[in-house]
Amino acid sequence: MDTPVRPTDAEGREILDSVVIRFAGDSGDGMQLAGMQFTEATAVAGNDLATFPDFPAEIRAPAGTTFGVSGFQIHFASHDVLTPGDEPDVLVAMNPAALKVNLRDVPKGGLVILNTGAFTPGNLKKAGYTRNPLEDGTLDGYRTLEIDVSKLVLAAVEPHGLGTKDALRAKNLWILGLLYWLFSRDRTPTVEWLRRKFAKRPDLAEANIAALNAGHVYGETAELPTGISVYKIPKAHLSEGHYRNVTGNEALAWGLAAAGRLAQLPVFFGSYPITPASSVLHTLAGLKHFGVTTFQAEDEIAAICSAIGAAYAGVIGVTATSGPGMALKGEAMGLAIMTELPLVILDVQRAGPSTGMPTKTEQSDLFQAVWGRNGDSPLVVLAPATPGECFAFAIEAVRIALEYMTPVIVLSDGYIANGAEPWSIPNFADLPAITVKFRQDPTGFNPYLRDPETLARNWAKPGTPGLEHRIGGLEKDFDSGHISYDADNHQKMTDTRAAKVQGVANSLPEQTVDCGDDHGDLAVVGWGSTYGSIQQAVRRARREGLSVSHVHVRHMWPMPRNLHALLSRFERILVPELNTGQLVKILRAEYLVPAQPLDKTSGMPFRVSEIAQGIRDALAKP
Amino acid sequence: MDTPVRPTDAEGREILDSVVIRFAGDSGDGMQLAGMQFTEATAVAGNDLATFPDFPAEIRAPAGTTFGVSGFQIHFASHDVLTPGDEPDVLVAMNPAALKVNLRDVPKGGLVILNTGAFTPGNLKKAGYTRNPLEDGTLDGYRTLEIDVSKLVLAAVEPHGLGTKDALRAKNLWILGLLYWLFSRDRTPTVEWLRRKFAKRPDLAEANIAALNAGHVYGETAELPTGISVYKIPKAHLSEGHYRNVTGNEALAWGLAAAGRLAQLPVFFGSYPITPASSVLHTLAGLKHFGVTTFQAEDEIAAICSAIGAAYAGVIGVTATSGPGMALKGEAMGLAIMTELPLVILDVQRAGPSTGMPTKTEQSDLFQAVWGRNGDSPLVVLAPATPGECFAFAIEAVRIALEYMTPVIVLSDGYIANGAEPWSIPNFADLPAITVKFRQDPTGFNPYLRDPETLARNWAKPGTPGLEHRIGGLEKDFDSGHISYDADNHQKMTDTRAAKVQGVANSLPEQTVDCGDDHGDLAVVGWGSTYGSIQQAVRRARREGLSVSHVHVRHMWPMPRNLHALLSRFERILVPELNTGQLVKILRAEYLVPAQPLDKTSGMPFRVSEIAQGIRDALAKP
Amino acid sequence: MDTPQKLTRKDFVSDQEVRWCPGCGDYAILAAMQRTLPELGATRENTVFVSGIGCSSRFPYYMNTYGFHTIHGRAPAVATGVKLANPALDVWVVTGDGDGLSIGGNHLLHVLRRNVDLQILMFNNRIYGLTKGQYSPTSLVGAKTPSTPMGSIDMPLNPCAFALGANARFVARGIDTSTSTLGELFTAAYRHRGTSFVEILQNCPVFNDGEWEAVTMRDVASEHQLWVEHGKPLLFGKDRNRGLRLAAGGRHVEVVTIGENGVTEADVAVHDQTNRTLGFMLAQLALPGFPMAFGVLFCDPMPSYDATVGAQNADALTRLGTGDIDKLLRGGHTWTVE
Amino acid sequence: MDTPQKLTRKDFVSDQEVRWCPGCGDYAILAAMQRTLPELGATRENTVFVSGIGCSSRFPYYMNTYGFHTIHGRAPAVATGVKLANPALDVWVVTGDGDGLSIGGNHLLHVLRRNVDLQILMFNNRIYGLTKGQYSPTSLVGAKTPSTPMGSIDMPLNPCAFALGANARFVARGIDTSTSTLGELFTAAYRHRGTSFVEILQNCPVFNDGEWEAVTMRDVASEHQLWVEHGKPLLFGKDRNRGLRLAAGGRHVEVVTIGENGVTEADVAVHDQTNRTLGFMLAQLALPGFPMAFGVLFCDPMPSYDATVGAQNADALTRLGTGDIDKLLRGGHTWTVE
Ligand SMILES: Cc1ncc(C[n+]2csc(CCOP(=O)(O)OP(=O)(O)O)c2C)c(N)n1
Ligand SMILES: Cc1ncc(C[n+]2csc(CCOP(=O)(O)OP(=O)(O)O)c2C)c(N)n1
Ligand code: SF4
Ligand code: SF4
Ligand SMILES: [Mg+2]
Ligand SMILES: [Mg+2]
Repeated sequence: MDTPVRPTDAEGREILDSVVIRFAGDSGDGMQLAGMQFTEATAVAGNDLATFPDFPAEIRAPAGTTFGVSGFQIHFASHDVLTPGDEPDVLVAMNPAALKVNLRDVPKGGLVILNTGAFTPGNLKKAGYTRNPLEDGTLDGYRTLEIDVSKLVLAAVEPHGLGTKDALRAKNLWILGLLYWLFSRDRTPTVEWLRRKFAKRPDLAEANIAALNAGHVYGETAELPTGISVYKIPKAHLSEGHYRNVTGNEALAWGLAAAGRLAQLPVFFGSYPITPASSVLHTLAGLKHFGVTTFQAEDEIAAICSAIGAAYAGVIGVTATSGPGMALKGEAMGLAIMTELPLVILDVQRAGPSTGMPTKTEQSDLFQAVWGRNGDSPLVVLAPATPGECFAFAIEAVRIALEYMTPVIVLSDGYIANGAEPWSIPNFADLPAITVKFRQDPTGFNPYLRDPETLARNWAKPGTPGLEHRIGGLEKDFDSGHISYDADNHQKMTDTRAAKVQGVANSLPEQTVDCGDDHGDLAVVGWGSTYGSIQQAVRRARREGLSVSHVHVRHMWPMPRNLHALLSRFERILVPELNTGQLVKILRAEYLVPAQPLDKTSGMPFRVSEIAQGIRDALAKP
Repeated sequence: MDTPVRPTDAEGREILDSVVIRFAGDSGDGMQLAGMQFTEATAVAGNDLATFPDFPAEIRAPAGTTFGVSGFQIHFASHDVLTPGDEPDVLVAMNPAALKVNLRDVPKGGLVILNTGAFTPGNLKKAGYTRNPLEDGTLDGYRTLEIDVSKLVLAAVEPHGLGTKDALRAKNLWILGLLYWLFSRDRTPTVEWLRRKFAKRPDLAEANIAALNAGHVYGETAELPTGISVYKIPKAHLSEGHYRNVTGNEALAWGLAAAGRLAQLPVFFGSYPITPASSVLHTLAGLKHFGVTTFQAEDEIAAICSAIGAAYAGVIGVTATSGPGMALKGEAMGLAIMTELPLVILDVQRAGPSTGMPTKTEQSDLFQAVWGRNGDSPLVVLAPATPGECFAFAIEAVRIALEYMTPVIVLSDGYIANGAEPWSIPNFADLPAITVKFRQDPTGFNPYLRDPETLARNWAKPGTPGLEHRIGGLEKDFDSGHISYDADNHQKMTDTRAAKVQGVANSLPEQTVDCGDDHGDLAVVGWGSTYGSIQQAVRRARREGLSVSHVHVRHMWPMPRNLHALLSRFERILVPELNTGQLVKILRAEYLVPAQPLDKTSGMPFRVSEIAQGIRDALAKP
Repeated sequence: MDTPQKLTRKDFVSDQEVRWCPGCGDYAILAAMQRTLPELGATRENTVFVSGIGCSSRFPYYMNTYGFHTIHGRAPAVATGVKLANPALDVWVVTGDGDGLSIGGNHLLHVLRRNVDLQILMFNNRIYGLTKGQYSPTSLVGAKTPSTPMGSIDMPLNPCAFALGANARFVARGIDTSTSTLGELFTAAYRHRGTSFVEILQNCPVFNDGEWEAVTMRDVASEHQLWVEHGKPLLFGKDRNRGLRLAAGGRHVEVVTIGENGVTEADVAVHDQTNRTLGFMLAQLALPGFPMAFGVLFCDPMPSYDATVGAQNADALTRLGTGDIDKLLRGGHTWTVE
Repeated sequence: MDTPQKLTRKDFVSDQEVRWCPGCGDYAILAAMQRTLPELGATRENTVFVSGIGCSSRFPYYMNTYGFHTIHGRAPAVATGVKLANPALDVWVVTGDGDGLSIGGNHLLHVLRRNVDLQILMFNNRIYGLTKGQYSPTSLVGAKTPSTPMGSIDMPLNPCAFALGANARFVARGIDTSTSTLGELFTAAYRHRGTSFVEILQNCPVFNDGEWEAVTMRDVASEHQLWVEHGKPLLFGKDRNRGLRLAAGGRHVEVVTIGENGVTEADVAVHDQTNRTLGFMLAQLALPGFPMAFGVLFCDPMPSYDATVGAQNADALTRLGTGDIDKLLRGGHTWTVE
């Protein structure tokens, strides 16, 4: 919420430009659900938005503890929204632990909505409060709405005859109702959704609707403290089109299904569940009628190996995982590289090393993706920048894999995977076709015959008469495809594998500048999920008159042909990354440009302010 | 053999400065054994030497085929020897396939010793000869010794009553006898060795000795063609000391045993066999009385995990493998990094990617070692340059692992692993002590308490009362060691892990210059097994008056503190590597120095001439 | 050995808040362990819990002993290293049906055949709890989960049958909430020198609630549970009058009722825990038609792997004397340059 | 289906020189396969051999069919992908005791329980051939190898018992040099829809020569080999007068001689290949004391995994119609900006 003195609309609602709300409560409080419903309602209301769900690693940690706090942040505005927001304007804290964990992020003057019913001595103690924050001045300087939601919910759903436990579960809907009122949102979609969801338990549906309505009515009727009114956020000027909200993992799954259709090939998806990649498997498991076969393997190695087997047999082989699983797949990636089979590997990165922080985000698998295998083992690496881009990049990955007969890694991360954004839905008819040529002709065939332009070997599908052949992980003769231990041949094959992957750059678009000029004092070079924060920080800096541009790399390996030339036109290069400096080293190694790192490894996305500060610091350096 | 006009000694033997001999024959012809015996005899004769065994990947490929050819090259001289030599002066070819594969490496004028008995039509065909090379001019320009060794051997061992098959097996000893005569070597050690080896089969021992002697006698009595005489290679001026031949894998194994003694801790070695690393396991399996426990695990992952478990329990945990196995161990390395346990990982590199060429050498796992894991997962990487250095580096790895509580990777390769060189045997009493401090005091204990200087966490051994604690792969609280998903804490821990590993550089020697000045026109920067070729090429270039120095990096990560400063004092930097350019990229990324690659990936070591050419090219560039 | 003061349950409770969902079967297993260890005379300092990844694998954090929460599926390998490095430790492995039988199946297989002296507890809830409910290798065909919306089609593994096929030398089965028998099984596992494998049926109220109800509910327990005891007839039922008879030729097993059709107790087979084939048959018994077998299905000790490693090392030491590095380096051909 | 001209052994011989050591047992297995495939009516183009790494795993290179020499231990996983991608292919897996039971044990376990329609041949030479002779998971205790100079101490796995514990639905055992029976086993494995597991005793003359001699030598064969056949009594011996009797209560098995001590053929147990417990018992029979069992120890078909996957996919297609990307993307809440 921007300024203290606010304009109002005809109905007396304060007009706001942009708002950040964070829902926070116990894992069992249904905050993700409330957040997601609020997101839908906000999208329908025509705002642009970005979201950031932040779960605990425990399935359902003991109630009331700080490590069990689950959060969902949404940023929505009448202009375009690039990040879920640095600081919440509104914090919903369903219990003391939620307050404890989140209050520090709320700027003074922010609105804190509290469920006082949960501020029991037991809960206060579990949250680590020695005194009651409602009483000890902790909340001084904030605007607060202290409501015994628990009590009000029980009263509201009483007529529906639910037990206390079930009744209390509706707290999130009560709060949602209140927020719908505060931010002028329509309840209808949520009401309909509840009816669908609880089709088999109409009593639950009605109880939840009652809670939703009760929250809304509370807003309408209760005397709200001064400084709190009903807000209106005008529609954003999104470009024309048909929109929906999409998360990165959904978009990846749909992109794969679309790629199968574009290539007119079945998709085989072998995967082993792992946070935050699992939902790609879940989504694809429901798309069997799109020619998608999903296979939950016994581990990550079997998953990638099954996908390699499927690729050998002539379909689109795909596997998906997160960091620890990627580490396990390295040897098998080498096999796909040596046998030059098309393969798509999705890595939804999480905070590491080792098991690390499974539900937190990071970009620390770039090195592993580009260089983390035995031997010289080049492959292609892509990185979509937003949830929506995941769709196009899944297709692009399949295209490259099939066109060049190579494994392709797509790097997403926990932030993109779970974060939602309005997405302009493409038309299938507008998507680029993918052409696949299976070898049919036995004359002169050997499996390592190459397309002279792409250097792709020809793909001969088992079942084709006359093309019987054997491939494997041993070095192959350039000319015959048989096993070869010849020295010159190994040199030639190593060079060929490298040249083939480098050659992919010929089919890539040139690197463009995402914001600003193609030369200047500073290029801020990002990749992946940091897009929004960098974009916003660069825009801000440019508004301040600084000569700064945003260059966002999406083709991580090989990199766009013109990237070196482009970067050379900047005095300085700053590379913000959610790791200890990986792209920055690749840029320095490849181009010998004096790129400087701006690193963050807290498991959280960049705040815009952090990048803004980095820009100022970079420009200030002598 | 150097010049056509040659000096002779008092006994009329031609005096040579240096000779390169290559033994080549079928896998079943015992060439490795002949080579090794010749090596021992040469060492005893006081020459410096280097060897290069080159096996086929097949266990025992069908007799007579080119892919079944096994080679062993030895370079020995009266001066110091750095490489096994670019080109053989003498080629022993036991069959047509051996000739076919190896003749191209022999310069005109070289001596080719042929077993004509094996030049049967069948063998010629298997070798791919359409005409008999003994007759068609193929050997024009070479000096040849054409001997029906098969027949002579049968005659020689006849009195010992062996079957033809067993008798023919002694061919290698017959040839050895001839070479002993040619190069004035003493037969006694080989005779003794045969008696020991065949202690239970005296008939075989005597038959082999008879063959050895027959070869020698043949030399003494037969009319050798002109241009072939008996040679004498004066003793080399090795520095004072007690010497032995040692291969890299032996030296690694012995170094680990010595490290255990120095640290006064048992050594636990968990490994899964893989070429060319297996012999480390084999050697250590015989060292149980050194407090070494070996464990052949079910796979590479179990191997490293068992070593991690052993390290947790308070002993020196070690694992060893080659590239494909390294790829599998990545996830578990992350666990050792996160739990900050001491661990030594030996990677005896081979030619990749994937299964690649298992018996060929390469240096293509550097990226994988430094950066090939999920998350930001720093560890220490070392690379001995010669077989002999493997001993000291095994000890150094253990020292760093224990002092810093970190995994340490030692990168060797197939060339170092199997190549032998005379090694000045150290005295145990002169080796550096390794101090280990186990935590004993329960007061104020938590597992992540750190030494303020090294940042090593304290090592608390199960079995110690009062230090019960839990560790694991999830992020840990900096202050308490408990699980933590806190954002600031993850940042701090990530930074701490990186700082700890970087801090290891404080305990490392500064980078020295291996040959030449500490400034100049060109620094040739190498690592690992390319040492000899680079050293010799640089010496040669310096003799030609070029301003070139050899800088050989042995601490790959972190790199020596002064490396950047040192490299900055050179105009140009050339980085010869047996890969597609890995150290060169790390140097560019770290120091932004314009290092240029000189790559080779043929599975074979560099020839001196290739590096010499690289030096000339680098200096010639504008 | 010194005799320290007697420990109690509380001594084995760590200071970490337990982070399982309310009602999770893991709580009962944890309680049984904390109660049993003092009874066994185990010490905190000599006890190590090693686990993989999963809800079940959080177990070590809650035990006030040494503990290592490793990576997914690898606990048996890590535990092997711990035990070989220090055989004096009591090493327990806690794993789940996913951790131990999916990604970790190979390590489990090999630790069982090697017979390293560990106690391995597999919490079998027939689901991947931690990753939110995908089916596991023990899930029954037809399981509808996020990854199998039309029902799973993989034939499940039977953990005890698998262990017996892997040449395990101690195989037992228990139930999360049967805490007293759980204590007895822990005790038997602890006493057995070698790898002791214990499958524990565990309820996951969040993702697979009631999976075991048909076996574990109090009202059906006596009819659906067959608790075996070495040397005792294989009897079950409220009145312990139902039993297993190995029919003609011994290849078929059938349920008989004593007193019906002339069946007497003599017809009922007697449990022989050293008979692997019998154990295999018992492991496979399933509803409907048969009760599920519990208790020690198989136990036939052999020297443990760690003991034999120790013996070989000691033997080498005796034969060769304490290794001398200088002698080692000077073995074989050496020469001196002066 | 068109009827192509009849293929012969030679059609299945590839142009690659065979690179095994002289005398290696793998040659005989290769010959048996090349002879059997044409008899089965298999075609070159629809046959795929998938292998891991090891001497045995070089097999595909020598077959003039499609072939994939993958990485160590992973052949079952790769083969699963091949079969699911194209169920019309005949997919064979060739693996060794190291490849399949050491590093690859987990994939073998899971492919067996899933019952993917593959034929898996495990060449068991009780040694790691390719890496020059270290002991393998099937090596007997005491094996002196480069990694176990004092003798190995790991209890071996029994591949067939393992497979039965893994819920395999077809388990058989053969001998490299018994090529005619090998052909029959290949045929039975090929005919069985689901995973067929065939252990083949194989001699490695270089690193483990004569390992199976006590069972396979011609002069002892009839006494030491028990060839089982469904529905036939378990008889062996030169005069086929020795048999297996399942002793009292069915839990013990003993060797009896017909005509001695009043034993008649009726006392001899009859092979029932659908009885998993019997198969398990047979798999464990070992010298001395018992003959080793060969032939189809167990076979009890169920719908194969690939068939069920296909059925589910087809079912989804019928219920939901061919997926439409535009509809998919427009499912759920959408809105239009103009
Ligand atoms: C290498 C790797 N792959 C996947 C995961 C994700 N993962 C964590 S636990 C788990 C399954 C756990 O199932 P189970 O062992 O049955 O434990 P439960 O939670 O049911 O107790 C999976 C797939 C991981 N942590 N690491
Ligand atoms: C990841 C990996 N680890 C180890 C090896 C080395 N290796 C190759 S084959 C083999 C064992 C083969 O044994 P087996 O499967 O019994 O085959 P055999 O040679 O006896 O036929 C090993 C350990 C490898 N190639 N890859
Ligand atoms: S998800 Fe299931 S197994 Fe995991 S803690 Fe919750 S109830 Fe227990
Ligand atoms: S090493 Fe043994 S198994 Fe391998 S090819 Fe030679 S004989 Fe056959
Ligand atoms: Mg489970
Ligand atoms: Mg083998």
